[in-house]
Amino acid sequence: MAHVPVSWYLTLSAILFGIGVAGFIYRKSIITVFMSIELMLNAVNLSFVAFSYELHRIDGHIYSFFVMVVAAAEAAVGLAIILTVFKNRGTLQIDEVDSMKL
Amino acid sequence: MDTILFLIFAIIAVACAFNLVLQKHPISSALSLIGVMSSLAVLYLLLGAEFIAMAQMIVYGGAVMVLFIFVIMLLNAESEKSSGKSWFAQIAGFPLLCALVAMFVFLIRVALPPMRDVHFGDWVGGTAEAIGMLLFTKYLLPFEVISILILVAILGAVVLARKEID
Amino acid sequence: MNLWLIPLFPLIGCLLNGLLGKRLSKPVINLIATGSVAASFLYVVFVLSNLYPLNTVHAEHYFTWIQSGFLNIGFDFVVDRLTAVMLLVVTGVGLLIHIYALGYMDHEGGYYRFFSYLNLFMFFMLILVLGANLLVVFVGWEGVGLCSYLLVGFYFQEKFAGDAANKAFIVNRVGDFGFSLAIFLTAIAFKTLDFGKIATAAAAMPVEATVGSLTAITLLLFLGATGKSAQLPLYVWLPDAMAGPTPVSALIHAATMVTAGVYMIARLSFLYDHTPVAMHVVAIIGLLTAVFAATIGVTQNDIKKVFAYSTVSQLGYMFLGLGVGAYSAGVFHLMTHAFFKALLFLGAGSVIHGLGGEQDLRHMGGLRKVMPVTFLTLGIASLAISGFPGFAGFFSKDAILTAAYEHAPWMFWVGAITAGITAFYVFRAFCLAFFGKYRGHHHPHESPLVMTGPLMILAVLSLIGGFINVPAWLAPMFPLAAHESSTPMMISAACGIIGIVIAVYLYVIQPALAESLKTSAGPLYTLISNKYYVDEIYSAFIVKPLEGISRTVLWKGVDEALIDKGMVTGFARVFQGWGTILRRLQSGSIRNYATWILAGSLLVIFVLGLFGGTR
Amino acid sequence: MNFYLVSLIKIAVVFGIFMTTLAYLQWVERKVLAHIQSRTGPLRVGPHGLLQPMADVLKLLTKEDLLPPYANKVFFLLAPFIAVSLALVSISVIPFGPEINLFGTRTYMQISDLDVGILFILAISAVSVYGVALAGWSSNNKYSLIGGLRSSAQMISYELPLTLVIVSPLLLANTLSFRGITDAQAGFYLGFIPRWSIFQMPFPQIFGFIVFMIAGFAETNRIPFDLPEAENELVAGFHTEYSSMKFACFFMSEYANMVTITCVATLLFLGGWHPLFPAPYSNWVPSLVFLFFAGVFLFQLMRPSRKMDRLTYPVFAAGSVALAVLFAVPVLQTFLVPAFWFASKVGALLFTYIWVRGTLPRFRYDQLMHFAWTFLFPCALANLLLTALFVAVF
Repeated sequence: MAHVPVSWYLTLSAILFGIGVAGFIYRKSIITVFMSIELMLNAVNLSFVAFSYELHRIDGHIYSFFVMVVAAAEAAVGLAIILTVFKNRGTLQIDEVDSMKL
Repeated sequence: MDTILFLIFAIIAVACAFNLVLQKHPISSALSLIGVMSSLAVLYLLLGAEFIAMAQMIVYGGAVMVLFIFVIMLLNAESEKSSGKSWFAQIAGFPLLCALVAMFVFLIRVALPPMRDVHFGDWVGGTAEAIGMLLFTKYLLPFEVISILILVAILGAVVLARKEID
Repeated sequence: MNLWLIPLFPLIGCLLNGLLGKRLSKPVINLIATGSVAASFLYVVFVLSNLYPLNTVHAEHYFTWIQSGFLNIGFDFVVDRLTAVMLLVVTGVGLLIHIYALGYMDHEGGYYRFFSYLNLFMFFMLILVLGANLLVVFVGWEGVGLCSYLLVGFYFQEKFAGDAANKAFIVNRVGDFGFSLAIFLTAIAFKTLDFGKIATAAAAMPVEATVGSLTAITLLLFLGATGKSAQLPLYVWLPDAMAGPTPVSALIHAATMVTAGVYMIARLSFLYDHTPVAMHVVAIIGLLTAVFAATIGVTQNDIKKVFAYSTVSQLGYMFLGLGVGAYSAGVFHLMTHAFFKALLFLGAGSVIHGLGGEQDLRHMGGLRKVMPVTFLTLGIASLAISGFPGFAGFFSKDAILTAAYEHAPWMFWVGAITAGITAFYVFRAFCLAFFGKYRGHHHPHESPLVMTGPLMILAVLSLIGGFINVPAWLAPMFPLAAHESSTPMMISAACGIIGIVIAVYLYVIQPALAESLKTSAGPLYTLISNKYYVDEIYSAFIVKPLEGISRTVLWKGVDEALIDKGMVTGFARVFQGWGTILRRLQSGSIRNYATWILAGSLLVIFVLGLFGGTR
Repeated sequence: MNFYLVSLIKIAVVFGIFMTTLAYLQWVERKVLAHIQSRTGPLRVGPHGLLQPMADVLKLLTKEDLLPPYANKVFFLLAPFIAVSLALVSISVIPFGPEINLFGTRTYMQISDLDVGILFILAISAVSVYGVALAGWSSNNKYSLIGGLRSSAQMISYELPLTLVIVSPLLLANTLSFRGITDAQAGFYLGFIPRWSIFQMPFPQIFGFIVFMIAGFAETNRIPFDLPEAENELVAGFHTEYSSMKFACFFMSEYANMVTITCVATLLFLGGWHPLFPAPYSNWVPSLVFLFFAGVFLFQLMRPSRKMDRLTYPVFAAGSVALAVLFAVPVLQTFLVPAFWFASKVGALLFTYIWVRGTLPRFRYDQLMHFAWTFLFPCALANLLLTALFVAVF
């Protein structure tokens, strides 16, 4: 049975991150874009944990813990913002929300 | 055993991630994301990070994604329509994305030194006790700061939500 | 001993009155203002009685203020015998003037503001006196300058008050420039600013026969002193500073602040002892100022201006004393001068108060019956300043003139004649105010007890102040010279008496004669009454050219063309241009932004990967 | 291979007992409720309606499986599956007894001894809201949607006090493993007061236990917090559109959740399998209890209310005596007695659930949220702070 080196996990993390970026760029619903961000954060967390295993140190776990906490805070505020945007504009299409320009 | 488990859950994760991006409806995307997170939790367990695995399920699976689903249901979000805007993203997005993934793979395959193999149970560093010890000694200040951040986020969410009522 | 408490009380008073004064009632303001100074005075008495013989220097270190390279400047206070004299004079006379001001300022607007400033002045003056190194002294030095500015411009609604305040401040800049240069030079030469350390270092140095670094330092310090203490050529601000309220003139521009220069030179006497050239300059400038200001004083008609020029003149005496090496005599005169000059100003203030703001001598006269207390106390002060035997001024002026005689007889003769002129113009003013017929319109009245009380105390001090043997007290610091003859003393006393007699004769017995003398003197009188046209000369040679340069080169050239057009507008143009190009990037589309972020992070990863991001 | 074999046996045993419990829990509930309301409850199928659960299962299996035409089919099918599988999975970390010797292998009376078992339970309970929420949303029915929304909001809100209050016994026990927590509650004060968390010094968790139970009611959507399925306003809430086995799945998941939460309460607060009495006596308590039951059955036999009783009561009595004998065998005592204590504690708590259902009315929705955030949450926080303080000081 073949062994799984840590780099496989990192590769998985990179693939997930790439998919997350793709979601961010190509999806048009604010909520989906937001979820793509969460996907990217998760991918980064995976690499943190993988590096932790490689180094046999748990500092990486702490970082991913912090990432989770920040993600939770971000979700709370972000979704509140989405609610406000929806209330004010009646749309969740990200391209419709473009008044912040000259 | 390690390989099989890794492959199963890696494939699930990637499939769910693709599903997230490809699905038209937000709620399908949300469920796919939950799938990604759950399989990642299993991978964390394989990597000896049991606390993080459980935290992943509780925080992401239990709190964050429930919020997402709640909001999606509340707003009854529809499928998205395409628009002609964001020309730069349409044109440059894909090449850049390919470059990014290529760069990552290059870095992991070539630039990083060879890494150790993962054997489930070989190293279980991420116990709650170990993480707690580190969190309340070396990382005490970031921990407190992040607590304040959470508090601020709660206040922000409350303020934004209150506007909703007015 | 917690010396820091001494300046703290006035500071608290200042803050309380300044921040809350608008809401406080008058009695409370009075209590805070005078109470803080009284507390300070009592604490000074307590400290000094504890330290009494004061044979050694009592120093206190509070914290390291500046630590930079070799320079270690602490926030230190020090008390020695010289400081003791100054502390008592400043707090004592200050307290009396504060009490006096309660009556004088009773009807004025900005009551709390006035006392807040006055307390702030006390705070800075005490810092100046207590400071143990040049920088702390400089803080006090600048602080009192600020307070002087604020108080001279107290009636800021009047243009002349604002102008006078500006003049005082700007002229002092010149002196302070000298002072700060002196501080820099000291730091370079001695690697410290501490008086004690400078003294030991200076003692090891040879006396400079010609000009050297010590001479440069002392001359620059003296430049500072000429600014603060109104000596030639920077005296011009002091007469104008009379625009402030009279208690201010008494406290700041007669008794305390203007003597700061004298104090500073006495404190740094160990430097001056090594620089005969600088000593010479000090003596000559002092003497010239004394004569110069005294002659101007003869022709002035504003009672406060007369006394202002007299202050300049007396300060010249003090510098003469310092310059001829009689530091203790200078400080002695400083103290007696504080008593009688404060009294003169307060008396003048009492007259002005009684006449409802009238300051012109030509509109006074015959007030001795209406204002007996003022008459008597002002008389004592006039006798004291004239050097009438037995009064305070006699002893101190005599000490200076004796020392001058031993240094160079011609200086003594000039000084003695000046003493005569001093006696003449002081009694001229005195006689014009209190004798003859009343020539004014306002109904005069005696001042209240709160004003006459301090007058009486100061009168007593002017009477007996001469018997306080300050030179003996300061002998450990400034060795006493043996008096060889009493001739100079008699001559100067005689000069004073002659001056008094002439004044009384001209203005009481034969008033018509004075007028005819004035006309017969003709051009000379015009010259002197216009103060030798010094202000006009300054205006023509310094102020006007400066204004011209400012207007043409600095304003039109540098400010408008270079800074406004070139830098402000120019930069704005550049960024505007870039902005028009770059704003196309800001499409408002979040997805575009995300793509840009992606591109940027790719670049970062790429660069890191190329240049040492990995091992 | 012993490990896998033992694990399989344990899974089979636990699953069997668990499913039976779930089926009969419903029967017990109906019976108890009936008696509270002075009715008799199921009586027809089997003696005292004992076969009623089987009949129910048969009925549900044979019912028509309805699929609403405008429902989102995938999620509509997925929701009950998620609900029931998550509800069943959490039993796997619950320990029922101490370490025992099974066929020469030392093993735990527990499917899997996870170091972070309590976190696992929390994770599963956090995720289990999706079943309800998805069911509500995918039914494309406003009542269902409201039920689903209420359920998500309610479960998120009550999870906070629940989690906070769980931390207090963890502080006393200093571990996250259920086994460790239970072991920390072994022993007695003064020889007779059990060291359970609710009695444990320095800060007895009685208060925390009450808060936990209240939050538990809300987490399992039970009366008085069963807003997601409030029948008088929302028809049947999130499962209005469900029928047949899909409905049964929701039903089962609700009872499974109930059992899980009472198991957790038992382990955290009531000392798990540790007996109420000190060791030598406590081993004989089960036998005595069963003998007492046998006595009751025999006593009832003297005054049979129906004809069937003449047959059933002797059987019940004989069964009880057999059980009493079984519990008296020393070899079996090692694992039967702890299991008995565990089961009786869980049973008592389940009875409380049913009792409350029979007693209390339903909250209004705003009252529910208000209660969670302004009363229960501060209470849990205060409990945690006090516990931490006492633990730190003593």
